[in-house]
Amino acid sequence: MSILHTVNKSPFERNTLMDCLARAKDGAAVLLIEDGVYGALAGTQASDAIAKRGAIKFYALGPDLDARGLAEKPLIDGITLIDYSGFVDLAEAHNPVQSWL
Amino acid sequence: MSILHTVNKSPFERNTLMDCLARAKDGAAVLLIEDGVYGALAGTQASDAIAKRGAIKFYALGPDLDARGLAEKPLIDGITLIDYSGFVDLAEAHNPVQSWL
Amino acid sequence: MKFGILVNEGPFTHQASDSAYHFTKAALEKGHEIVRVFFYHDGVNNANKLSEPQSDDRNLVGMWSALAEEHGVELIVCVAAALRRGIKDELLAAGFTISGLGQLVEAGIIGDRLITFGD
Amino acid sequence: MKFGILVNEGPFTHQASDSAYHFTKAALEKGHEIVRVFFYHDGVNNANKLSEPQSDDRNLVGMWSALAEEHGVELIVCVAAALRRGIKDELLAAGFTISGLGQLVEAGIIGDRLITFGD
Amino acid sequence: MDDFEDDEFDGPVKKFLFLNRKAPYGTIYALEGLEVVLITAAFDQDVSMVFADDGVFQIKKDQETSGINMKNFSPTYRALEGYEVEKVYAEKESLEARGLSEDDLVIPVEVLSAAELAELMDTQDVIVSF
Amino acid sequence: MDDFEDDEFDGPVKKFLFLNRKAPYGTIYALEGLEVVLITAAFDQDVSMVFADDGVFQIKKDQETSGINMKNFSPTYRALEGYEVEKVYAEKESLEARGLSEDDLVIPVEVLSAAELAELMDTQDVIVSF
Repeated sequence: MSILHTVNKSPFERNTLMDCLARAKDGAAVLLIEDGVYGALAGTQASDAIAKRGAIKFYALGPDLDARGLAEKPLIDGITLIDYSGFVDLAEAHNPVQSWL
Repeated sequence: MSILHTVNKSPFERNTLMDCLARAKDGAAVLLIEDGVYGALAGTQASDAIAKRGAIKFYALGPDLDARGLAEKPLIDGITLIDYSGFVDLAEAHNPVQSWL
Repeated sequence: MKFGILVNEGPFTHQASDSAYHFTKAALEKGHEIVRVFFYHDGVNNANKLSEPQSDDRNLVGMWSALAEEHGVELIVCVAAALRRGIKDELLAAGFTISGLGQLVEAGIIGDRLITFGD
Repeated sequence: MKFGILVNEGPFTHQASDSAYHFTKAALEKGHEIVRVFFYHDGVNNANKLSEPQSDDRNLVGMWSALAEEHGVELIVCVAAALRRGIKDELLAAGFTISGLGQLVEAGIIGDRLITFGD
Repeated sequence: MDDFEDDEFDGPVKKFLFLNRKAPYGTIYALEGLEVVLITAAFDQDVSMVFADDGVFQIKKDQETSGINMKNFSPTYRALEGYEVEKVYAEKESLEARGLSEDDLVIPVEVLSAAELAELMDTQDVIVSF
Repeated sequence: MDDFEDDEFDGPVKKFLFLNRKAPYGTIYALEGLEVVLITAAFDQDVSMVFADDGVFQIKKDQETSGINMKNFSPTYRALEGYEVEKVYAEKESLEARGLSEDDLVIPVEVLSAAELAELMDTQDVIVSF
């Protein structure tokens, strides 16, 4: 069973997303939550980190994107939006779960 | 009177030091405290940010360096070590004081 | 499936407690079991019954208490972290219990997953 | 010179309160005046008199109280931030007073410098 | 905001700059910082407000917080004008790095460069950064 | 640590990995995280401890904390062996980025690469990151 990584920090403020991606294996899942969802935006200085990692499945928490006014902004291709129920499903489908705090 | 900037975050964890340096004018003072003192180390991936900014005066808080076991490690050239009393003097000699949190 | 939840930050300052709450509630609604919610570091401040948010804001302490009441979720506050921060029995909101760090380890052993929410 | 001090984090979790304390003490020892220490955000937790650190650890709440006692330093806790986090009059350690945000602004106006310690 | 009357204070006027660098909701700093700005304005001080780094996200349009059960406080930025806070800036480099333009923002701002921000900071009496 | 007797627990053994990513003293996570590791070892679990990112600074030699009036807890890492925590790693890339070598460390560690850390994480039942 592959790992679920969660990232809750803005890639513009901290190196957390890069720290995660440096240790995420192909086949793993990365879920962006809280301020981590800024990493899902297309066309930013931070977009390449995710856009260039094809073999990882990326998710972002919709309620956190909506709260931040990002519902209508284009996201990086291939990111799947989920809600808290989907977060639970992801945590069920993966093990262990590593939170990059 | 020029600004005193304080930076209390590790440059390996956050972009705070870079955020500060992008808005620090020549002639300003930058004081590294708490985990910010890691930015004072020579020979790291983060050293260039400070080493290449000649027209700013850099300080680091000695008690914070000592606590982290860095008393004997080489620092970037031109960084002045001070204690809390020296911090007060710096705050007296500069205005305003901007804490990059 | 059995989930253990670790909450490392207090209410309001960081979103961690909110996210943990929403995850826990969603897991319960899907029929999963919550082995335990363990409050560590500043997370112990979630148990402070004196917390009084503005009327148009969410009340996280009360939300956790309600989850304990309605679903029997165990809310454990780490004794060492709590003592340091001044969270004692007389401050505990309904449903919270102070206990040792062993309860966190046990949640990791018994649970199928341990999920951390923090800063 | 007159310094105002702003403390934005609680004791222990971040070094902010320690750094603010050492700065304040050093300023007093050099003969400067501390207009006021204002506790905002999680900084309000510095006023919790129930805080009981381990015996070999520093006691930040007590250290601030002692500074108020020995040097007459005014320790003001923001009422809105404190209510939200459950810091009320009955929890206040010696020397701390709950008041409004205007006290922070006034410290900025009256003081020659306002220095912030936070996360 | 409620515990202060506009005409109570009769002291000097200082230049206060509030430098907002944090994203909203992930932490409370943006919300509690905004309260300080409004109070300072009520003290008739010379207030400037700058959104830079992740702080520019505070004034992103279309915030819809019902899914996370938190209060959407972005409309409060519109109250700045009523408090006579008229010097409101966003930093160009911060907006660009995050793929944002002025059209994305919930209030009108003056866009300034990092170099201009550095100059502005240099002219202040007090800077408070959240 | 004190409220638990070694022989109380008779359940299953799981693989716990503790990933230490924060510098000491600036925040309390390193100190309070170490207590979790020791307790987990007392539960006879299969414990691995990794220092990566700024976590490698936790085990820097020569910590002298009297100037900041905090307790130097770095000697406690030497107690890991007594708790039979024998799988202690530091990440090569994290050490190098910070100009550190094994000689800088207060305890012996096995140095592993980021790729090896990724493999190690993949074999665990529980990961807790401080």
